[in-house]
Amino acid sequence: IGEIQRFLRDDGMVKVSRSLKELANRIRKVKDDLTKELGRVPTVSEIAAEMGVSPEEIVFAQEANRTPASIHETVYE
Amino acid sequence: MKQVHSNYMELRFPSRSENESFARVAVASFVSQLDPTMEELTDIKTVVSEAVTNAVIHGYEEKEDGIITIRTEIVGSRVSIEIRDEGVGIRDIDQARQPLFTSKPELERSGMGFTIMENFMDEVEIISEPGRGTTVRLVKNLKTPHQTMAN
Amino acid sequence: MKQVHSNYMELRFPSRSENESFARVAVASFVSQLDPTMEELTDIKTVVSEAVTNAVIHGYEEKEDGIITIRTEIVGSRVSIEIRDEGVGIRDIDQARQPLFTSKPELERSGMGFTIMENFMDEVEIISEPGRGTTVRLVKNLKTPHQTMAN
Ligand SMILES: Nc1ncnc2c1ncn2[C@@H]1O[C@H](COP(=O)(O)OP(=O)(O)O)[C@@H](O)[C@H]1O
Ligand SMILES: Nc1ncnc2c1ncn2[C@@H]1O[C@H](COP(=O)(O)OP(=O)(O)O)[C@@H](O)[C@H]1O
Ligand SMILES: [Mg+2]
Ligand SMILES: [Mg+2]
Repeated sequence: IGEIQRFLRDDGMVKVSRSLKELANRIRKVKDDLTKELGRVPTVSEIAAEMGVSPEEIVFAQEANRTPASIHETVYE
Repeated sequence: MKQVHSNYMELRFPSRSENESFARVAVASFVSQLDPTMEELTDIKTVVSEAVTNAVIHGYEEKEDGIITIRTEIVGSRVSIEIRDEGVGIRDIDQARQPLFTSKPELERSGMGFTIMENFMDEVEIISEPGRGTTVRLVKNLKTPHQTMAN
Repeated sequence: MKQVHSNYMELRFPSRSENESFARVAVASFVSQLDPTMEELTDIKTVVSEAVTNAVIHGYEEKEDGIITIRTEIVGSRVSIEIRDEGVGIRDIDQARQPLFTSKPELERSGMGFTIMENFMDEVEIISEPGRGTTVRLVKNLKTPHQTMAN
Protein backbone atom coordinates (compact mmCIF):
# COMPACT_ATOMS: atom_id res chain seq x y z
CA ILE A 1 0.00 0.00 0.00
CA GLY A 2 2.81 2.37 0.86
CA GLU A 3 3.99 1.95 -2.67
CA ILE A 4 0.59 2.53 -4.27
CA GLN A 5 0.22 5.60 -2.12
CA ARG A 6 3.61 6.98 -3.05
CA PHE A 7 2.94 6.27 -6.70
CA LEU A 8 -0.41 8.04 -6.61
CA ARG A 9 1.06 10.92 -4.68
CA ASP A 10 3.83 11.91 -7.03
CA ASP A 11 2.09 15.23 -7.51
CA GLY A 12 2.77 16.08 -3.89
CA MET A 13 1.57 19.35 -2.55
CA VAL A 14 0.76 21.03 -5.81
CA LYS A 15 -2.57 22.77 -5.60
CA VAL A 16 -5.28 21.40 -7.85
CA SER A 17 -6.06 24.79 -9.28
CA ARG A 18 -2.55 25.16 -10.67
CA SER A 19 -2.05 21.58 -11.75
CA LEU A 20 -5.34 21.48 -13.64
CA LYS A 21 -4.49 24.69 -15.41
CA GLU A 22 -1.33 23.13 -16.77
CA LEU A 23 -3.29 20.11 -17.92
CA ALA A 24 -5.85 22.38 -19.56
CA ASN A 25 -3.09 24.10 -21.52
CA ARG A 26 -1.79 20.75 -22.72
CA ILE A 27 -5.29 19.76 -23.80
CA ARG A 28 -5.54 22.86 -25.92
CA LYS A 29 -2.28 22.05 -27.64
CA VAL A 30 -3.20 18.40 -28.25
CA LYS A 31 -6.55 19.54 -29.65
CA ASP A 32 -4.84 21.92 -32.10
CA ASP A 33 -2.36 19.26 -33.19
CA LEU A 34 -5.09 16.66 -33.71
CA THR A 35 -7.22 19.11 -35.65
CA LYS A 36 -4.40 19.62 -38.13
CA GLU A 37 -3.58 15.94 -38.28
CA LEU A 38 -7.17 14.73 -38.78
CA GLY A 39 -8.45 17.65 -40.85
CA ARG A 40 -11.48 17.98 -38.54
CA VAL A 41 -12.20 18.75 -34.89
CA PRO A 42 -11.19 15.84 -32.68
CA THR A 43 -13.64 14.18 -30.33
CA VAL A 44 -13.12 14.23 -26.59
CA SER A 45 -12.16 10.53 -26.63
CA GLU A 46 -9.52 11.12 -29.26
CA ILE A 47 -7.95 13.83 -27.14
CA ALA A 48 -8.25 11.68 -24.02
CA ALA A 49 -6.60 8.71 -25.75
CA GLU A 50 -3.74 10.90 -26.95
CA MET A 51 -3.16 12.12 -23.39
CA GLY A 52 -3.70 8.81 -21.63
CA VAL A 53 -6.57 9.95 -19.41
CA SER A 54 -10.33 9.37 -19.42
CA PRO A 55 -12.66 11.70 -21.36
CA GLU A 56 -14.23 12.68 -18.02
CA GLU A 57 -10.85 13.90 -16.77
CA ILE A 58 -10.48 16.04 -19.89
CA VAL A 59 -13.75 17.79 -19.09
CA PHE A 60 -12.67 18.38 -15.50
CA ALA A 61 -9.26 19.78 -16.41
CA GLN A 62 -10.71 22.10 -19.03
CA GLU A 63 -12.82 23.82 -16.42
CA ALA A 64 -9.67 25.05 -14.70
CA ASN A 65 -9.03 27.45 -17.55
CA ARG A 66 -12.29 29.23 -16.99
CA THR A 67 -12.67 30.44 -13.44
CA PRO A 68 -10.61 30.49 -10.30
CA ALA A 69 -11.06 26.92 -9.11
CA SER A 70 -11.91 27.87 -5.61
CA ILE A 71 -12.94 30.40 -3.08
CA HIS A 72 -9.48 30.13 -1.51
CA GLU A 73 -7.55 31.18 -4.53
CA THR A 74 -8.78 34.74 -4.35
CA VAL A 75 -8.31 34.85 -0.61
CA TYR A 76 -4.81 33.47 -0.31
CA GLU A 77 -3.02 34.59 -3.44
CA MET B 1 -27.56 -5.14 -34.38
CA LYS B 2 -25.72 -3.08 -31.82
CA GLN B 3 -27.85 -2.15 -28.86
CA VAL B 4 -28.47 1.54 -28.33
CA HIS B 5 -26.43 2.90 -25.46
CA SER B 6 -28.60 4.46 -22.80
CA ASN B 7 -27.76 5.85 -19.40
CA TYR B 8 -28.82 8.58 -16.99
CA MET B 9 -27.75 10.52 -13.94
CA GLU B 10 -29.51 12.74 -11.45
CA LEU B 11 -27.90 15.51 -9.48
CA ARG B 12 -29.14 17.69 -6.60
CA PHE B 13 -27.39 20.60 -4.97
CA PRO B 14 -28.24 23.86 -3.21
CA SER B 15 -28.74 27.09 -5.15
CA ARG B 16 -25.32 28.62 -4.66
CA SER B 17 -23.47 30.27 -7.47
CA GLU B 18 -20.30 28.28 -6.72
CA ASN B 19 -22.14 25.12 -7.76
CA GLU B 20 -22.55 26.32 -11.31
CA SER B 21 -19.06 25.20 -12.25
CA PHE B 22 -19.55 21.82 -10.60
CA ALA B 23 -22.87 21.31 -12.39
CA ARG B 24 -21.39 22.02 -15.84
CA VAL B 25 -18.49 19.66 -15.24
CA ALA B 26 -20.77 16.91 -13.94
CA VAL B 27 -23.14 17.10 -16.92
CA ALA B 28 -20.37 17.47 -19.51
CA SER B 29 -18.29 14.66 -18.05
CA PHE B 30 -21.35 12.40 -18.10
CA VAL B 31 -22.04 13.29 -21.72
CA SER B 32 -18.41 12.60 -22.62
CA GLN B 33 -19.37 8.90 -22.64
CA LEU B 34 -20.89 9.56 -26.06
CA ASP B 35 -17.65 10.77 -27.59
CA PRO B 36 -18.78 14.29 -28.47
CA THR B 37 -16.55 16.91 -30.06
CA MET B 38 -15.09 19.59 -27.80
CA GLU B 39 -17.47 22.09 -29.43
CA GLU B 40 -20.51 20.02 -28.58
CA LEU B 41 -19.31 19.76 -25.00
CA THR B 42 -18.73 23.49 -24.81
CA ASP B 43 -22.30 24.08 -26.02
CA ILE B 44 -23.60 21.77 -23.32
CA LYS B 45 -21.52 23.38 -20.59
CA THR B 46 -22.73 26.81 -21.65
CA VAL B 47 -26.42 25.95 -21.56
CA VAL B 48 -26.11 24.20 -18.20
CA SER B 49 -24.44 27.34 -16.83
CA GLU B 50 -27.20 29.54 -18.15
CA ALA B 51 -29.97 27.37 -16.75
CA VAL B 52 -28.33 26.91 -13.35
CA THR B 53 -27.57 30.62 -13.11
CA ASN B 54 -31.22 31.35 -13.89
CA ALA B 55 -32.35 28.99 -11.12
CA VAL B 56 -30.00 30.66 -8.63
CA ILE B 57 -30.65 34.28 -9.58
CA HIS B 58 -34.25 34.29 -10.78
CA GLY B 59 -35.78 31.07 -9.41
CA TYR B 60 -34.44 31.38 -5.88
CA GLU B 61 -33.54 35.09 -6.00
CA GLU B 62 -30.12 34.27 -4.58
CA LYS B 63 -31.44 32.49 -1.51
CA GLU B 64 -28.86 29.76 -1.01
CA ASP B 65 -31.06 27.00 0.38
CA GLY B 66 -33.14 26.28 -2.70
CA ILE B 67 -32.62 22.89 -4.34
CA ILE B 68 -31.64 22.53 -7.97
CA THR B 69 -32.09 19.17 -9.66
CA ILE B 70 -30.49 18.17 -12.94
CA ARG B 71 -31.38 14.99 -14.77
CA THR B 72 -29.30 14.04 -17.77
CA GLU B 73 -30.26 11.18 -20.05
CA ILE B 74 -28.46 9.76 -23.02
CA VAL B 75 -30.11 7.46 -25.53
CA GLY B 76 -28.06 6.70 -28.60
CA SER B 77 -26.60 10.07 -29.57
CA ARG B 78 -29.48 12.07 -28.08
CA VAL B 79 -28.75 14.01 -24.90
CA SER B 80 -31.61 15.33 -22.75
CA ILE B 81 -30.93 17.63 -19.83
CA GLU B 82 -33.61 18.75 -17.41
CA ILE B 83 -32.83 21.56 -14.96
CA ARG B 84 -35.44 22.04 -12.27
CA ASP B 85 -35.98 24.50 -9.46
CA GLU B 86 -38.84 24.99 -7.01
CA GLY B 87 -38.52 28.74 -7.01
CA VAL B 88 -40.73 31.67 -7.95
CA GLY B 89 -41.61 30.42 -11.45
CA ILE B 90 -42.21 32.40 -14.63
CA ARG B 91 -45.50 34.20 -15.30
CA ASP B 92 -45.07 34.92 -18.98
CA ILE B 93 -42.91 32.28 -20.66
CA ASP B 94 -43.19 33.76 -24.15
CA GLN B 95 -41.90 37.08 -22.87
CA ALA B 96 -39.07 35.38 -20.93
CA ARG B 97 -37.92 33.65 -24.13
CA GLN B 98 -37.61 36.94 -26.05
CA PRO B 99 -34.00 37.88 -26.82
CA LEU B 100 -32.80 40.67 -24.50
CA PHE B 101 -35.75 40.34 -22.15
CA THR B 102 -34.65 40.35 -18.52
CA SER B 103 -36.59 40.97 -15.35
CA LYS B 104 -33.40 41.93 -13.54
CA PRO B 105 -31.72 44.70 -15.56
CA GLU B 106 -30.34 46.08 -12.27
CA LEU B 107 -28.11 42.96 -12.01
CA GLU B 108 -26.72 43.59 -15.48
CA ARG B 109 -28.29 40.45 -16.86
CA SER B 110 -28.10 40.27 -20.63
CA GLY B 111 -31.49 38.71 -21.23
CA MET B 112 -29.83 36.24 -23.60
CA GLY B 113 -29.92 33.04 -21.53
CA PHE B 114 -32.88 31.37 -23.24
CA THR B 115 -31.71 32.64 -26.63
CA ILE B 116 -28.34 30.97 -26.10
CA MET B 117 -30.08 27.73 -25.09
CA GLU B 118 -32.19 27.85 -28.25
CA ASN B 119 -29.11 28.46 -30.36
CA PHE B 120 -26.99 25.68 -28.89
CA MET B 121 -29.60 22.99 -28.42
CA ASP B 122 -32.06 21.25 -30.75
CA GLU B 123 -35.01 21.50 -28.38
CA VAL B 124 -35.80 23.89 -25.54
CA GLU B 125 -38.93 23.43 -23.50
CA ILE B 126 -39.83 25.61 -20.50
CA ILE B 127 -42.38 24.41 -18.01
CA SER B 128 -43.15 26.84 -15.23
CA GLU B 129 -45.81 27.85 -12.77
CA PRO B 130 -45.65 30.97 -10.62
CA GLY B 131 -44.91 29.98 -7.02
CA ARG B 132 -44.15 26.39 -8.02
CA GLY B 133 -40.90 26.57 -9.92
CA THR B 134 -39.40 26.08 -13.33
CA THR B 135 -38.18 23.13 -15.37
CA VAL B 136 -36.09 23.65 -18.48
CA ARG B 137 -35.80 20.66 -20.83
CA LEU B 138 -32.96 20.77 -23.29
CA VAL B 139 -32.20 18.25 -26.02
CA LYS B 140 -29.20 17.97 -28.28
CA ASN B 141 -28.60 15.35 -30.94
CA LEU B 142 -24.88 14.80 -31.13
CA LYS B 143 -23.22 14.20 -34.43
CA THR B 144 -21.59 10.82 -34.36
CA PRO B 145 -17.85 10.87 -35.16
CA HIS B 146 -18.77 9.37 -38.51
CA GLN B 147 -21.12 12.21 -39.41
CA THR B 148 -18.52 14.69 -38.28
CA MET B 149 -16.02 13.18 -40.65
CA ALA B 150 -18.43 13.42 -43.54
CA ASN B 151 -18.78 17.17 -42.99
CA MET C 1 -15.30 35.68 12.42
CA LYS C 2 -15.39 34.15 8.97
CA GLN C 3 -18.32 31.85 8.43
CA VAL C 4 -17.50 28.21 7.72
CA HIS C 5 -18.08 27.27 4.11
CA SER C 6 -20.57 24.44 3.78
CA ASN C 7 -22.15 22.82 0.76
CA TYR C 8 -23.42 19.46 -0.47
CA MET C 9 -24.40 17.54 -3.56
CA GLU C 10 -26.25 14.33 -4.22
CA LEU C 11 -25.79 12.14 -7.26
CA ARG C 12 -27.72 9.09 -8.52
CA PHE C 13 -26.89 6.86 -11.44
CA PRO C 14 -27.35 3.25 -12.53
CA SER C 15 -24.81 0.58 -11.60
CA ARG C 16 -22.83 0.47 -14.80
CA SER C 17 -19.08 0.28 -14.81
CA GLU C 18 -18.86 3.14 -17.32
CA ASN C 19 -20.24 5.47 -14.64
CA GLU C 20 -17.29 4.96 -12.33
CA SER C 21 -15.14 7.50 -14.11
CA PHE C 22 -18.01 10.00 -14.17
CA ALA C 23 -18.67 9.55 -10.45
CA ARG C 24 -15.02 10.08 -9.62
CA VAL C 25 -14.82 13.29 -11.62
CA ALA C 26 -18.14 14.61 -10.29
CA VAL C 27 -17.02 14.21 -6.68
CA ALA C 28 -13.57 15.61 -7.47
CA SER C 29 -14.97 18.64 -9.21
CA PHE C 30 -17.30 19.33 -6.29
CA VAL C 31 -14.46 19.01 -3.76
CA SER C 32 -12.19 21.21 -5.85
CA GLN C 33 -14.19 24.18 -4.43
CA LEU C 34 -11.88 23.76 -1.45
CA ASP C 35 -8.76 23.94 -3.60
CA PRO C 36 -7.22 20.77 -2.20
CA THR C 37 -3.76 19.57 -3.11
CA MET C 38 -3.43 17.26 -6.10
CA GLU C 39 -2.55 14.50 -3.67
CA GLU C 40 -5.73 14.99 -1.64
CA LEU C 41 -7.83 15.03 -4.78
CA THR C 42 -6.18 11.86 -6.09
CA ASP C 43 -6.90 10.11 -2.78
CA ILE C 44 -10.56 11.12 -3.05
CA LYS C 45 -10.87 10.00 -6.66
CA THR C 46 -9.29 6.66 -5.80
CA VAL C 47 -11.65 5.89 -2.91
CA VAL C 48 -14.73 6.90 -4.91
CA SER C 49 -13.62 4.51 -7.64
CA GLU C 50 -13.15 1.71 -5.18
CA ALA C 51 -16.53 2.23 -3.52
CA VAL C 52 -18.44 2.60 -6.80
CA THR C 53 -16.73 -0.46 -8.25
CA ASN C 54 -17.71 -2.42 -5.14
CA ALA C 55 -21.34 -1.34 -5.54
CA VAL C 56 -21.34 -2.40 -9.21
CA ILE C 57 -19.49 -5.71 -8.84
CA HIS C 58 -20.43 -6.91 -5.37
CA GLY C 59 -23.55 -4.96 -4.41
CA TYR C 60 -25.41 -5.41 -7.68
CA GLU C 61 -23.34 -8.32 -9.02
CA GLU C 62 -23.01 -6.51 -12.33
CA LYS C 63 -26.74 -6.08 -12.88
CA GLU C 64 -26.93 -2.73 -14.61
CA ASP C 65 -30.21 -1.44 -13.23
CA GLY C 66 -29.24 -0.98 -9.61
CA ILE C 67 -29.09 2.58 -8.32
CA ILE C 68 -25.97 4.04 -6.75
CA THR C 69 -26.28 7.23 -4.69
CA ILE C 70 -23.38 9.43 -3.69
CA ARG C 71 -23.77 12.28 -1.24
CA THR C 72 -20.82 14.60 -0.75
CA GLU C 73 -20.75 17.21 1.96
CA ILE C 74 -18.19 19.83 2.76
CA VAL C 75 -18.08 21.74 6.02
CA GLY C 76 -15.04 23.91 6.44
CA SER C 77 -12.18 21.71 5.28
CA ARG C 78 -13.94 18.45 6.16
CA VAL C 79 -15.17 16.34 3.24
CA SER C 80 -17.71 13.55 3.82
CA ILE C 81 -18.64 11.17 1.04
CA GLU C 82 -21.39 8.58 1.34
CA ILE C 83 -21.71 5.88 -1.33
CA ARG C 84 -24.89 3.85 -1.11
CA ASP C 85 -26.29 0.84 -2.93
CA GLU C 86 -29.41 -1.25 -2.38
CA GLY C 87 -27.73 -4.46 -3.36
CA VAL C 88 -26.95 -7.78 -1.69
CA GLY C 89 -25.26 -6.29 1.38
CA ILE C 90 -22.36 -7.66 3.43
CA ARG C 91 -22.82 -10.47 5.96
CA ASP C 92 -19.52 -10.15 7.79
CA ILE C 93 -18.24 -6.60 7.73
CA ASP C 94 -15.11 -7.30 9.82
CA GLN C 95 -14.07 -9.98 7.37
CA ALA C 96 -14.78 -7.72 4.38
CA ARG C 97 -12.47 -5.07 5.82
CA GLN C 98 -9.52 -7.47 6.12
CA PRO C 99 -6.70 -6.68 3.70
CA LEU C 100 -6.67 -9.16 0.80
CA PHE C 101 -10.12 -10.54 1.62
CA THR C 102 -12.29 -10.85 -1.46
CA SER C 103 -15.45 -12.84 -2.06
CA LYS C 104 -14.78 -12.79 -5.81
CA PRO C 105 -11.27 -14.20 -6.36
CA GLU C 106 -12.49 -15.51 -9.72
CA LEU C 107 -12.81 -11.91 -10.94
CA GLU C 108 -9.21 -11.22 -9.95
CA ARG C 109 -10.24 -8.74 -7.29
CA SER C 110 -7.37 -7.74 -5.08
CA GLY C 111 -9.32 -7.57 -1.83
CA MET C 112 -7.66 -4.21 -1.15
CA GLY C 113 -10.60 -1.83 -1.73
CA PHE C 114 -11.49 -1.19 1.91
CA THR C 115 -7.81 -1.13 2.89
CA ILE C 116 -7.16 1.60 0.35
CA MET C 117 -10.14 3.57 1.69
CA GLU C 118 -8.78 3.26 5.23
CA ASN C 119 -5.37 4.42 4.09
CA PHE C 120 -6.51 7.43 2.12
CA MET C 121 -9.32 8.70 4.33
CA ASP C 122 -9.53 9.74 7.98
CA GLU C 123 -12.74 7.84 8.69
CA VAL C 124 -14.30 4.80 7.04
CA GLU C 125 -17.64 3.51 8.23
CA ILE C 126 -19.46 0.60 6.61
CA ILE C 127 -23.16 0.11 7.24
CA SER C 128 -24.67 -2.94 5.61
CA GLU C 129 -27.48 -5.41 5.89
CA PRO C 130 -27.74 -8.59 3.81
CA GLY C 131 -30.47 -8.18 1.23
CA ARG C 132 -30.79 -4.46 1.98
CA GLY C 133 -27.63 -2.90 0.67
CA THR C 134 -24.47 -1.15 1.75
CA THR C 135 -23.51 2.40 2.68
CA VAL C 136 -19.88 3.43 2.92
CA ARG C 137 -19.17 6.70 4.75
CA LEU C 138 -15.81 8.26 4.12
CA VAL C 139 -14.41 11.39 5.73
CA LYS C 140 -11.27 13.32 4.92
CA ASN C 141 -10.03 16.45 6.65
CA LEU C 142 -8.21 18.51 4.08
CA LYS C 143 -5.17 20.42 5.10
CA THR C 144 -5.93 24.08 4.71
CA PRO C 145 -3.48 26.09 2.58
CA HIS C 146 -2.00 27.43 5.81
CA GLN C 147 -1.34 24.02 7.34
CA THR C 148 0.17 22.82 4.11
CA MET C 149 2.60 25.68 4.08
CA ALA C 150 3.63 24.98 7.66
CA ASN C 151 4.60 21.39 6.79
N1 LIG D 1 -35.47 29.50 -13.31
C1 LIG D 1 -36.15 30.66 -13.45
N2 LIG D 1 -37.03 31.04 -12.50
C2 LIG D 1 -37.73 32.19 -12.62
N3 LIG D 1 -37.60 33.04 -13.66
C3 LIG D 1 -36.72 32.72 -14.63
C4 LIG D 1 -35.97 31.54 -14.58
N4 LIG D 1 -35.19 31.47 -15.70
C5 LIG D 1 -35.47 32.58 -16.39
N5 LIG D 1 -36.40 33.33 -15.77
C6 LIG D 1 -36.98 34.61 -16.28
O1 LIG D 1 -36.72 34.69 -17.68
C7 LIG D 1 -35.98 35.87 -17.96
C8 LIG D 1 -35.03 35.65 -19.13
O2 LIG D 1 -34.01 34.74 -18.79
P1 LIG D 1 -32.65 34.80 -19.59
O3 LIG D 1 -32.94 34.72 -21.04
O4 LIG D 1 -31.73 33.76 -19.03
O5 LIG D 1 -32.09 36.26 -19.26
P2 LIG D 1 -31.43 36.86 -17.94
O6 LIG D 1 -31.08 35.71 -17.02
O7 LIG D 1 -30.21 37.57 -18.41
O8 LIG D 1 -32.45 37.76 -17.31
C9 LIG D 1 -35.30 36.24 -16.66
O9 LIG D 1 -34.98 37.61 -16.58
C10 LIG D 1 -36.36 35.82 -15.64
O10 LIG D 1 -37.36 36.78 -15.51
N1 LIG E 1 -21.08 -2.61 -1.94
C1 LIG E 1 -20.85 -3.88 -1.57
N2 LIG E 1 -21.87 -4.77 -1.55
C2 LIG E 1 -21.67 -6.05 -1.17
N3 LIG E 1 -20.46 -6.54 -0.79
C3 LIG E 1 -19.42 -5.71 -0.77
C4 LIG E 1 -19.55 -4.34 -1.18
N4 LIG E 1 -18.35 -3.75 -1.05
C5 LIG E 1 -17.50 -4.70 -0.62
N5 LIG E 1 -18.13 -5.89 -0.44
C6 LIG E 1 -17.54 -7.14 0.05
O1 LIG E 1 -16.31 -6.83 0.70
C7 LIG E 1 -15.24 -7.53 0.09
C8 LIG E 1 -13.97 -6.71 0.15
O2 LIG E 1 -14.08 -5.55 -0.67
P1 LIG E 1 -12.75 -4.90 -1.23
O3 LIG E 1 -11.83 -4.65 -0.08
O4 LIG E 1 -13.11 -3.72 -2.06
O5 LIG E 1 -12.09 -6.05 -2.12
P2 LIG E 1 -12.53 -6.58 -3.58
O6 LIG E 1 -13.50 -5.62 -4.18
O7 LIG E 1 -11.26 -6.64 -4.35
O8 LIG E 1 -13.15 -7.93 -3.37
C9 LIG E 1 -15.73 -7.84 -1.31
O9 LIG E 1 -15.07 -8.98 -1.89
C10 LIG E 1 -17.21 -8.12 -1.07
O10 LIG E 1 -17.41 -9.41 -0.57
MG1 LIG F 1 -30.14 34.01 -17.64
MG1 LIG G 1 -13.26 -3.57 -4.19
